[in-house]
Amino acid sequence: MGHDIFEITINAIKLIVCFLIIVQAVPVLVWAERRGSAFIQNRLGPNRIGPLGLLQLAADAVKFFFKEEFAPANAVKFLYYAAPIFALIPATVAFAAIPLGAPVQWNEHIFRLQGYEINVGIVFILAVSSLAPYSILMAGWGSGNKYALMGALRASAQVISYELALGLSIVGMIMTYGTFNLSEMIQAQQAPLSYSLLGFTLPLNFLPAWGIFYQPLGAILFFAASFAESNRLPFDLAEGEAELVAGFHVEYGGFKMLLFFIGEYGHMIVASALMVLFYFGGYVIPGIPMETLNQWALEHAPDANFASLLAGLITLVCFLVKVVVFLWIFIQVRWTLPRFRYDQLMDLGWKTMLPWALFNTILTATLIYVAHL
Amino acid sequence: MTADVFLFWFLAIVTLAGGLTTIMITNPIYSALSLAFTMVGVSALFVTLNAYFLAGVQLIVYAGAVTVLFVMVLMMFDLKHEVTAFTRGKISGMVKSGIVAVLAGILVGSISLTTDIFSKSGAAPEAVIGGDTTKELGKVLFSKYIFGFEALGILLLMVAIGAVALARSKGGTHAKQ
Amino acid sequence: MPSSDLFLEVGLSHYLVLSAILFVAGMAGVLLRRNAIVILMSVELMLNAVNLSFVAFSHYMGQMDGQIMVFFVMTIAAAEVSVGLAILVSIFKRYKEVNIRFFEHLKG
Amino acid sequence: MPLGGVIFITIFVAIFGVVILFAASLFGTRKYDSVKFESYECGIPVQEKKDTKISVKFYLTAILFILFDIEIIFMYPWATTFRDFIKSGEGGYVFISMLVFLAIFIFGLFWEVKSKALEWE
Repeated sequence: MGHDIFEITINAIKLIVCFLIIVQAVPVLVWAERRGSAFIQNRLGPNRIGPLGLLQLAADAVKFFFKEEFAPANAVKFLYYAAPIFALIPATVAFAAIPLGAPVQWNEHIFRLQGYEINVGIVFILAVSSLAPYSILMAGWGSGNKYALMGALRASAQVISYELALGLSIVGMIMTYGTFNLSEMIQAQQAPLSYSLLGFTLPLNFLPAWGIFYQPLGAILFFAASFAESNRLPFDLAEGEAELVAGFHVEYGGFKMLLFFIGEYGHMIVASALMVLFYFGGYVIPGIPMETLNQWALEHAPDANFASLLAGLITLVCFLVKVVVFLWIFIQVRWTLPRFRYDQLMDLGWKTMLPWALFNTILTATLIYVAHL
Repeated sequence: MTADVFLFWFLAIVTLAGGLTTIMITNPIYSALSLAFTMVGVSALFVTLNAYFLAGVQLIVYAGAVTVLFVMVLMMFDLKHEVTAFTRGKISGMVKSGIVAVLAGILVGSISLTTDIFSKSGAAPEAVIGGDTTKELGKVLFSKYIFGFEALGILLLMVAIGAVALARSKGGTHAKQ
Repeated sequence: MPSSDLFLEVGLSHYLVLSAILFVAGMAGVLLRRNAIVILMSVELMLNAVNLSFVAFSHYMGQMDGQIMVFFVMTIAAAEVSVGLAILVSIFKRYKEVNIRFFEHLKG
Repeated sequence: MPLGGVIFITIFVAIFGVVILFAASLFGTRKYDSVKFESYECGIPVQEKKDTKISVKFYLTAILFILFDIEIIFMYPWATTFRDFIKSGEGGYVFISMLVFLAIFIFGLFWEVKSKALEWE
């Protein structure tokens, strides 16, 4: 984790902060979702407690805390309690691998604004998120309820089906950048945009070389698949109320329910962050290269350490703003589209998105090959 | 004791505990979950050996796919009450355990006898692959082992067809009552 | 290898011994368990142990071939599990039984 | 090595979860009766879940997922090294061999769709 005690301490703090970001984002997102849905549906939403209903979050937390502790009689106790705890882990571990801002240079130490730097970042994040079905299956089996079990099987079948489309849709992107490393991807997206094919070059200098301009189809597929991965509407078949009551967490309440919520919103945050990273330039401010920003920070800070810290914080804010935009799209979509039927969902995953992702891969490979002839 | 050594012993103990739980515990669901735990441990051991990409693949394929399949099948079968998890028959059980113990002894003994050969003939610590092995892996896979790669593609196709055929044999898509 | 270094210096033989123990554990599972699904799991455990020794050799010998082999082994393991479980499911659908001793009586 | 960090955060989150569930269990009213412990069943008496029919489709989907997942994993090393191969002049060879692999993939997918293995009635 580091070479000396200072570095180890800072790294441990960073990891805990990453976790707290996810935990703290959830009440804010829940509030945004309730206000946003009210706005979309021409209602008021929570507005009684505190300014704009903001204290509703605290009230909810207190309410959850005083809920009765209880497990159904025919539950498998160990799995029943382990499932919500395990629901937190994949999202947190994946989120900690995402670079949130430019690295900060403090004397001889370099601190990256991320939990840990992993040189096969994408594979790591995919691998960790592929562990998510366990929590669902444990909850479904542990509850000892047939609705929970049905919901868990549906949810995990959905998650693994869309994992295929998710995994395949980023192959083209990996090919474009030629790396698995997330930091190198951000580096690659800083240059101005230019298309080159068969010796001709079309410079579009007013646009940054973001992945979305090279991989529009891949970006759409990735974003759609990540909706399904985080069990959000229109893909929330796991908890189709009409036929399955609440899916795999029907027997859960209080803080156990809240932990599932944190896991679900955590997946949403990771998906938005990945979207920003892969296709929208990461933490770099559009139009302002990192050199300009560093120069500006040097002029406005007392010394190099603080200048680096300032630049890091600005990029962090920029990254969070971009992520918030995508989180809002998640919320907007949830309150706009109706739910699929289960067979439609599976058809979309296997027969529509997978072939299109394949097409995207072949097209990208062909274009890259032709461009280098 | 450096951090790397500590990490190895930690992971070794964790992985072994997972592996032993898999074969000792009588409830198959717990067996499958501890198998997943073992897979995660092995993947972490791959990371200590600098095989980053393989560690990720191990997680995706084994922990994220194969063991999920096990868990799903077990949940479908609903095998909660399994009275006889282990083989009956004391003598045959003893014979089998004895065979296993002998094999363990032979393996460990042969490893401790032959490691000197490897450390002398083979690589000095400098030759150990360090850093990013992912691109290297891709280069070797797509030049030297390209035929095996295509053959595996065919194999997977065959297995997909065979598994579908098997799953639908007799009795349609629903379990018989 | 001197015994004082046994715990302080991790080398190839450590990984090999670990992999051997895992392999033997898997083999014990195959021999001693009766549930056919658990037997398949034990086979997976054995394959994992082999993978570990492949990667260890690859690392300490400085060659990539071991890692490629692991790739292939993983594929074959997944194929084996798919077919194995498909067979088990179709047997279970007919006879409601996964005991390995029961399979001896299957004929024709 | 990032592994220490991964293990640290995993254990931290697990401990956090345990602590918070334990703390929450200390508060709250407790008024139990036998009905409360029954599984949720829409108001009717609980039925034994012995004969829960679960479609084999779920498991078939999982099998097909494993097989296609591995094929996708195989594309990852190719995707990272494709540009390097083009630079070293072996691009055409690798491109063709990958197209063959993709053709096998597409044939498999086509066959699964054709054989109605992916049909959810």
